[in-house]
Order: sequence, then structure tokens, then C-alpha cells
Amino acid sequence: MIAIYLCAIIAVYAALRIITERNTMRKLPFLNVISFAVTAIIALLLPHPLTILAAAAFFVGSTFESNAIASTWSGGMKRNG
Amino acid sequence: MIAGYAPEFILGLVVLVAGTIAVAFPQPKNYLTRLINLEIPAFGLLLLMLSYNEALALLTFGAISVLSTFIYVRVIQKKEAAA
Amino acid sequence: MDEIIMAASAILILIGMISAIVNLDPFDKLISLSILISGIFPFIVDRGLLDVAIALALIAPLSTVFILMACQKRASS
Amino acid sequence: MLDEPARILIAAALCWINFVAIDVFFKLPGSGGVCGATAIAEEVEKGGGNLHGGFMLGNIVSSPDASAGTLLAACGVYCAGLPGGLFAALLVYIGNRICYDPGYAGTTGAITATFLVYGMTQVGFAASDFIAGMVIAILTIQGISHVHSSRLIARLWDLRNRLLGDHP
Repeated sequence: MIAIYLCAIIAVYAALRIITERNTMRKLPFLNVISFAVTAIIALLLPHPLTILAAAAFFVGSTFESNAIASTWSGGMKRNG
Repeated sequence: MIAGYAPEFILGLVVLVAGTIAVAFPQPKNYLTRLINLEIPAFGLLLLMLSYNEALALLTFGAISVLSTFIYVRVIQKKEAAA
Repeated sequence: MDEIIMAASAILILIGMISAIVNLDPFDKLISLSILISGIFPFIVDRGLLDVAIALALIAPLSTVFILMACQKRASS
Repeated sequence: MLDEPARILIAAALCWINFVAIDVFFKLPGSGGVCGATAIAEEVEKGGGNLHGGFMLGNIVSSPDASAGTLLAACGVYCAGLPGGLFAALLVYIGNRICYDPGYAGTTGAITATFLVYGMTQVGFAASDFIAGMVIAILTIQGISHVHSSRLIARLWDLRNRLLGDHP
């Protein structure tokens, strides 16, 4: 039972770090921490085989959102490398 | 918490009212800020509908919210191109 | 749902809402909106509506991408 | 057996070693995969960090790599046992393809983490310890201080280049 409380506390901590950070690009790693913590909360809250799909869908959606924000901020959806 | 109501209901009401006020008085007064603020009451309404346990209503509302956002973005782009 | 997890999700929702209203830059507003959406998911999963959670997790980022299209047009012009 | 906090700390150390080793082995600190990762790396360097560590932070943010693979594999083993972990590896591969990434690091990390977590559950650990441990591990990389973590990753990247020899 300690595991899920730990994830909840880490999520709140990362949210507090986001609102105290001034630079827009340096907010995105903290957003990633929130996304990890909420994925863990979803998986620990309801153990069911369909939960894997929900957790993966949430994580991929959140990552895609951060990717789109970072790409638009740096100008254009092009690939380098 | 207030007795008799689910916590989602109270939270949804708070988010809905605060988001509606933010849409009515956007801080930099342009269409883009108003459009982003319009997302806040949408999720407040989603929380409110969550307390009634209707899966189909939630699915329909999510899909329609995104579609309406797309239409608003097209309208704003047309309006800025004309101006 | 447990009280502590419920309180943490409510704090996430309130932090996301307040900072989405207060921030001025569009990108900061979108990041705050992402915190707000993250706070909603534990409430949905706790009610057992996993299909709604899957669909909403895949649909909600599209809304952000559509808004970013408008941001890009504004930045280039 | 051990208490739950001790098990979570041991699981966090194992997850940290797993995902950092796989990410550094697959050259994630070498360059930004998408241009958003490059932008994050430049901002981290402007704030006092290291450029190669910034590339790894940006790559973790902008595509699901070995850290996401470890977390989702632990979730899969927690919910459905060994087949759940392999199904999570398939989902990580699909997610990598969505985010314009080749997806070798994520899939490899998910498969190794599946066998790691499944093996440790036979010893006496629970899969939920590994989920919480992965959240702690990602907190130490991305959440405490970007300056120190990027310098640490740059030191590991130099070590890898000295051991394996192929500098880009």
C-alpha cells in the first residue's frame, strides 16, 4: 500500500516543481515525471488485464503531447538525425 | 466534503465555474487564449458527468469536444487570413 | 478510492486549473492543461470505466495538437 | 523477507541500472532524435547542464524509451503475469512508431525488464515494488536537478565511449 502513496506524493511534488519553474522547455521533464506517476497510479488502482492497455494509452498520449509541444516550440515538425 | 455528493461532482463544479469565468475574461485578450481557456470548462463538465456513471455519454462528449476544437481552430485561421 | 490518492488527484486538478488560468504564454497554458488532464484519469479508472480511459487518453492529445496548429500560424506570421 | 520500503529501494536501484544502461548503450545521449529533444537539450545546457545529458533528458521526454518500457513491463507483470509484460513490450513498440522513433531502446528495455521483474517476483519481491521503484528512478533523473543529472549522464556517456570505442 506504500507504493501507491509514494506515486501520489511524487506526482504532487512534480506539479509543484512545474509551477515554480520559469523556463518553458525545462518544464517538460517534470511533466514527464507526472505522466510516469499517474501511469503507475492507474496500474496500481485496478489490477485487470485491460489496465495495461489503458496505462500504455495514457503514457503514449502524454508523450505524444510533450513531443508536439517541444517540436512546435522549436519550429516545425521536421526530423534531424 | 459536502455530504451526499461524490467528490467528482464538487470538483467538477469548481472547475466548471472557474473555467467559465476565465473564458469570459481572458488575460491577453485574443482568440487563442480564449480557445485554450475553453478547454478548462470542457474537462470540468467531463468530471461532472463522471459522477453519473454513464460511459457512452463520456465517450461522446470527449470526441465532440475535440471535433469542436478543430472547427474553432479552422475558423480562427480563416478569420486571421481574411483580416 | 483511498483518501490520499483522491486528495492528490484533486490537488493536481486544482494546480493545473489555476496555473492554466494565470499563465500568459500559450505553451505554458498547454502544459498546465496537461497537468489538469493527468489529474482526471485516476477518477475515471477508480469508477471502473477503463474503455472511457483508453478512448480519452488517445483523444485528448489531439485537441492539444489542433491548438498547436493555431500557435504555429501565429508565431510564423 | 524484507520490509516493503527496503524492497522498493532495492527495486528502484535495479530499475535505474536497467534503464540507464540500455539508454546509454543505444546512444540516446549522442544526439536528439526529434527536433524537440534538441530544443530541450539546448535549454538544459543554457541553464548550466551538459549537452549530452540534455539530449538524453530530451529523448526520454519526447519518445517512450527504455524507462517507459521498464514501467509498462512492470505494470504488465503486475496485472497479467509474464504474457502481460510481453504485450506491454508490443505496446511500447507501437508508441515509439507513433512518436517518429525507431524504437530499439524501448522494446529492448521492455523485454529485459519483463524478465527481470518476473524473475524477482519468484524470489520474493512484488511487482508493485518495481512500479514504485521505477517512479523513484525517473524522479532522480528528471525531477530533482537537471544540472546534476545531466552531468552524471555525460560522465556515463564518456565511460561508454571509452569502453566500446566508437565515438560518433
